[in-house]
Amino acid sequence: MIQYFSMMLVAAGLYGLLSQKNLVKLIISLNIAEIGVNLFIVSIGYVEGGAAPILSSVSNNSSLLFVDPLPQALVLTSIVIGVGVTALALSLIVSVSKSRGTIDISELSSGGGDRE
Amino acid sequence: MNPVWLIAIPLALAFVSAFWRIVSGWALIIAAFFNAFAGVFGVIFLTATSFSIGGWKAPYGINLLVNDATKLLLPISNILFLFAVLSYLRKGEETTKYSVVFLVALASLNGILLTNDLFNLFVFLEIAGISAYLLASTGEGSDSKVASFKYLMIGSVGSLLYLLGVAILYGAAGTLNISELAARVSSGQISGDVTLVSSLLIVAGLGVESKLLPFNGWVPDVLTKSSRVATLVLASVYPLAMVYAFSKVILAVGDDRVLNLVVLLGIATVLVGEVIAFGQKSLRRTLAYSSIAQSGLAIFLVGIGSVEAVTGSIMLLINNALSKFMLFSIDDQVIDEAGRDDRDTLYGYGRKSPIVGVTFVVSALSIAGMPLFFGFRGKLNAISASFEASLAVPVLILIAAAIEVTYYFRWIFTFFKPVGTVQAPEKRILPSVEFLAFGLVLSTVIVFLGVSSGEAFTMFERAADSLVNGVLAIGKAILGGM
Amino acid sequence: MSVFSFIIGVVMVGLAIFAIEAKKLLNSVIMLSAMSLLSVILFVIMEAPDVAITEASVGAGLTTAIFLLSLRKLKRADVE
Amino acid sequence: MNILFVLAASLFAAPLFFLISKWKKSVAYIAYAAFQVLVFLYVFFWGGTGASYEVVGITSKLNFNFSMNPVNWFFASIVMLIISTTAVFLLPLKKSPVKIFLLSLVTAGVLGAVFSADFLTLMIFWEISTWSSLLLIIQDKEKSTGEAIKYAAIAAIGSYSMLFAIFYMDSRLGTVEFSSVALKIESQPIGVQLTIFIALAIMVLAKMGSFPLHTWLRGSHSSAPDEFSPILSGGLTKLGGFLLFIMSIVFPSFKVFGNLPLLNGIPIVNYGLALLGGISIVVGTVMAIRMEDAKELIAFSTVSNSGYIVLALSIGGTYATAGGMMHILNHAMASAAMFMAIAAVAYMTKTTRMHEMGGLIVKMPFTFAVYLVAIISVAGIPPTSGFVSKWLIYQQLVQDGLPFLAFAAFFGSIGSFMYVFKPLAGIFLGQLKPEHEKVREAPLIMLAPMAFLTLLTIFWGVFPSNAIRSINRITESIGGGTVDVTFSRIVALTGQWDSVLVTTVFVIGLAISLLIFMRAKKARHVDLLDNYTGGDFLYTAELYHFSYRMYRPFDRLFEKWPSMENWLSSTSEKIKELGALFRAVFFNRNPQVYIALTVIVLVGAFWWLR
Amino acid sequence: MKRILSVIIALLFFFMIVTVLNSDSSDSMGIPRYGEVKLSERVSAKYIEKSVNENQDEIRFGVTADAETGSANMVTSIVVNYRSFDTLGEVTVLFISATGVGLLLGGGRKRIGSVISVSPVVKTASRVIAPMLMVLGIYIFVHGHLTPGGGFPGGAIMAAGFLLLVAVDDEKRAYKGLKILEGTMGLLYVFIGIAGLLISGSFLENFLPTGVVGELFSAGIIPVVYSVIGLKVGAELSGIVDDFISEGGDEI
Repeated sequence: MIQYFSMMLVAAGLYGLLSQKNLVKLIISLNIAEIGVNLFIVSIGYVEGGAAPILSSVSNNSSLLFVDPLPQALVLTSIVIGVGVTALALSLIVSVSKSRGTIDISELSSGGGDRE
Repeated sequence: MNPVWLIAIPLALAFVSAFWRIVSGWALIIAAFFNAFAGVFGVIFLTATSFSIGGWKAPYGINLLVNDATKLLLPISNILFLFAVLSYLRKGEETTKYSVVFLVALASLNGILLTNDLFNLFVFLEIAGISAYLLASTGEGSDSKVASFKYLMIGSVGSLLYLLGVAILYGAAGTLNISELAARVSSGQISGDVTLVSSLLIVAGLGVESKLLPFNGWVPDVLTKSSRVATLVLASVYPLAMVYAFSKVILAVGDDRVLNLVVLLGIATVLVGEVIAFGQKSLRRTLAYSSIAQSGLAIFLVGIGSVEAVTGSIMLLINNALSKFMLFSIDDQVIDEAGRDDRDTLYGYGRKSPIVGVTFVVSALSIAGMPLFFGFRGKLNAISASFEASLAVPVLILIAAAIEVTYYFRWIFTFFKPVGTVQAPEKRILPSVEFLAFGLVLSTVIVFLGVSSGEAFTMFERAADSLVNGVLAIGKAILGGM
Repeated sequence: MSVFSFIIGVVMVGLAIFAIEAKKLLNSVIMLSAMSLLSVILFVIMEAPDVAITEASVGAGLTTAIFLLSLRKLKRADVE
Repeated sequence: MNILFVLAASLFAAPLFFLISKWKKSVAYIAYAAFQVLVFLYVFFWGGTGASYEVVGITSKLNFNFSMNPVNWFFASIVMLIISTTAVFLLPLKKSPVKIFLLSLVTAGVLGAVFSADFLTLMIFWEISTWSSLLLIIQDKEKSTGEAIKYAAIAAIGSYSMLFAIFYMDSRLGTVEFSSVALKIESQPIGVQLTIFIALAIMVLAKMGSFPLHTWLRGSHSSAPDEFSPILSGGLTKLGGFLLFIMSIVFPSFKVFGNLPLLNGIPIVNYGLALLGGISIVVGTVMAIRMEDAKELIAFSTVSNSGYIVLALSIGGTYATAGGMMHILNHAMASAAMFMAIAAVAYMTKTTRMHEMGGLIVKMPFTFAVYLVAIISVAGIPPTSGFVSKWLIYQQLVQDGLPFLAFAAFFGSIGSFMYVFKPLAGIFLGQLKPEHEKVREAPLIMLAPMAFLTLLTIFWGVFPSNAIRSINRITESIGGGTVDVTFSRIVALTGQWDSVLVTTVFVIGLAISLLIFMRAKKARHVDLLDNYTGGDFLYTAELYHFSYRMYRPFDRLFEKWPSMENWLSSTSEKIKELGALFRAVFFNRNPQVYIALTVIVLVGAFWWLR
Repeated sequence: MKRILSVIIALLFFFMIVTVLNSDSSDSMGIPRYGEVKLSERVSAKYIEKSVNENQDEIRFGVTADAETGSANMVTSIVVNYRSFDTLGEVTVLFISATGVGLLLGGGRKRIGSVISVSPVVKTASRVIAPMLMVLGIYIFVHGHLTPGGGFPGGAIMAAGFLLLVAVDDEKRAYKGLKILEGTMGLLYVFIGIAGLLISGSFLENFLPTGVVGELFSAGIIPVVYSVIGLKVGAELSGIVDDFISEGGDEI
């Protein structure tokens, strides 16, 4: 069920990407979709009744039932990558807004862009 | 020599030059030279195929794969990168500023060519992508920023889709090693929907970088608006790595039904690219669209998927890298000289500067696929392989080729239009030294590969074979071992 | 537990829509950070403490901060 | 020493000559001419040994195949004859290293093409000669690029349709060699045969400059360097004849297309091709009549003569085949001679516009004689070889009873009288322009090759049996019928032709008329621009030149005709519009559009493939 | 119109993905129903048992010695050891994007003042809290192989401390040392990898004794690498924050 919600989040992010005009909104939508994907990745590693993949004094031996640690490792990576991309995108937006005076995608596209 | 050096050295130097700005230019040169030499002498003679990272055996740890294709592409891409770097430092524009980006891009490109792990490929794609966004934003004026932002948008969406595809594939198959996945997919133990959806998502994700049609809207702006040295890298070295990654992954884990889609999209890419390029008035824009068409040509062959087809694909890929490098640096020369590169500016340029003219003719004829040049061999392979698909495929490809020949010849004629007696033989323009060197080397290579006999081409076939069958064989071995 | 995560999921989707449709950028940024905090709870439910902590600090914390800072920069360039 | 060696030599000669001419132009040019003559001699005397050679490595499974059969020998001799004579002819003209490099490449390409034994080899070497000739065309003249691009486009159309045919053959028959294709093609379904035939036919039409694809000839000739036009018209276009002849061997029409509907006993495919030939005869003639530039005029005469060749070789049959082959020979020599004459005149007077010249007969009598014989041969008047070929073609046409084609053929020869007379009158007859008072006869080195070609033309006009015997040898070697000839006469169904007899009559008549001309009283000599009596000023001098718009009334008949010239440009416009559309869709300035496209394609592909 | 289209497209995408969920069946491998993963079919089984290279009988917390990676936190063992190469790339991504932010925002000279005026109480409080946050971050990544967390959260928390400082103090700027720290840490990571290559034959190999699972000084290079990552990430994120709060400088 969490998988369905995560997919809904991805769809919502996609909707934002397609419908919004404001560049910051686009990045926000991208982040929403990212959260959805991360949730999905973790969810495919979840085992019913499995413990968190950490040996501790509580769950102290490896023959116990654990959830799949690999997706969590992947998600760690993808979260950090997401932050990096977001920061880069925001700084791009800032420098664009300085030179163009707008952050509306349609205005930006009409100016400059792919012209003969 | 362990190929991981090709990734480690540029990374280390990048970290150094991050805080030590003075040396960064030198760091870039050192790394480029090291990779060029190591790529040639260190990799070609390797006998081992798989190099584990962290000492964990194949399907569990990440491992680097060195097959015949890698042995072919690593030297070429690294040498081209070295050339680009040299002409970049010659330009001297904010030399130290972007060398970090170049270093990281170099490392990531080698990683893409080497890695044999889907998620690791994702990480390297992200690195390459972000450095590409930065390189794209280096042009003067705000247009390049806007172009780079568009690139970032579509690029992030693509990598998101790719990540989703990888996750789905892992959820089903429980592994990330490309070879093992290939074995599992080919053995048909994974349900059809999963392979279909995951390979669709992966096609979309990789298609963005390798300029496949609906995913490549960023290309023209980036290739025309960004600074010229960035364009050299983005137009010659990047496609090499990206299309290679595309073909490797799709041939390995791609669903057969998706291969049809790849053929379709590839041909659409070729047609659209050539038709648009036909109408362009500025040289650089023509080249941008033509490089779209070229990667489409290389990709639809991957979709056909036979060894012959992939051979043609690899040959066209390499030919495109070499020729586009020359063409774009010629465009640099022209812009340095005349300030603009539209047709009226270029009339008779080839007569003013014969060396530029000759290199232009060689590379343009090679891209257009005329005999005595390398591109012709690739095109022959491509067409003869394309008959394995439906009969419409070669027809469309040949129509596109006819259009391509026409507009390339129009540019050649533009270069050599007799400027008449009015401004008759005026001063000769001498191109820059490094251009002379690169132009000489590259056109010699193109002509040599064009006239050399069939034996020289077994290496391309071996590379293709290692892509079509080799990866899968390793995976079968792994599955057997488990 | 599943009811709990169901509610959280519904709320998250609602927040996502709101974040996308909000008129003021500031609101949508806040919605985004609220979303990622909720996702932290889901991560905890799915026995992924590492991811939860990382998401909480990096995703919810720093991303929001960067968004807010850049909004401030944009305000100074008085677009938005 | 076999053909491979010659090929390799001529390939490596190109850069060699280039380097030499960097050092000393004249040396390189003399070396070039000597090399061409040597190659011609080799080809002519040793080219017929039925040997064949194979060189590995076009692609993994296709190799180069060369053979030295009579067919190869025939065409190679013709082409090399033209090239070598031209090579001598161009010695006095303007020299440049690039030109000589490209000229040598053209030779190499043509040699490889005419000695090839499979379609791929033919196509590859043909392409080499094509792109080097493309680069040659733009060397000299100002206007060139816009015109040459047509050549590029049409050449691309032709060669890629041929490439398609080749690999279609390869995928269906597993071979591209002439001989084995000829064996395997008959067992193929009709669709395959038709596809291959038509694709190859497109190549032929494109490269011979015949009807639908003839538009490039005018521009390329008018803009090509004067010394290259003979090679282009007499040499390169004849390669199309070679391919057409090969096709008539490989597709023995009546066996392959026999079960298709027949029109007057000819399979509809061949009839259609012949029809195109007929149309291009008419079109070429009509357009040639309307030209004001000598080179463009001859270019269109090439169109109409290519029409003859296409017509003859595609209806097949003993006489037509022989006539077609003979016509290839004649037209190669005649058009080369004409272009050389025009080039000589242009070399002396620096112009090719007819109405800027006149009365040059008194200054350049030898050039005049060469041109006269050439046009007589093109018009097909005895005692030149041009008559014989046309006569043979008529024989076949009459025998098969093909009314329209026969009409076209006759129309062509009548019209050729009109258009070839125009330059004759305009350039050589009439009165000398004052600015041409100092013009002298062309140098000997230019006259010699022209004279050689002229003598050959007359020789084969008087003794056609000599040429026809060698053609018979070819047709025998491929198992076709032969035209029976004696020393002096050709025997056909509807009669026979005794060339020697006719020639003697002809000579006698000529002598008589010469006698009368001598006795007649001389005409009074008036200055061309003597407008004293008119009492007005000359603003447009060319209007006062009697050869300007000579056939204006005839012209008016055809003004309304649709011109194929616009066809290409309109196509390119359409392509550009399509490109703009594509750009608006796929490379829209708004990234959201292609993000949307991405997802749509994904989803659509999913529901499609699922 | 645009919105409706977008909704339709998004929904179609949603349905496309949903078709593959719960596609696991007896005859073909698909995505298992939520929570019903059979780990035995996945590579992670070996990660949990720490028996990738040689089979290990079950790992006991605080007892087993010299197991592979020797890290009690399996995620950490994957992130920093089994798939450490990914993490190197990840660090590089953050590094290159930090550099990019610096390039794009021009590494501004002058500082943007905070809009709201902060009461001295808050200032002093945050001056006290910030160092504690730093210490907390350090604690988190040092214990990365035992407890949840690790380099990235740790670094992020340190950056949060820095953020707190700059938020309350208009004059506060990142120290020049940050860049050097960032670079050297990255360099150190690569060197650890090369050391692994030189000492035990493959890049990033764990060449230190792994000790007893669950003790602080165990798991070989994992704590080292994680603290390197933590410092690096902290420096980078602080650098990004600093770039965002500064302005001016040369536009590119």
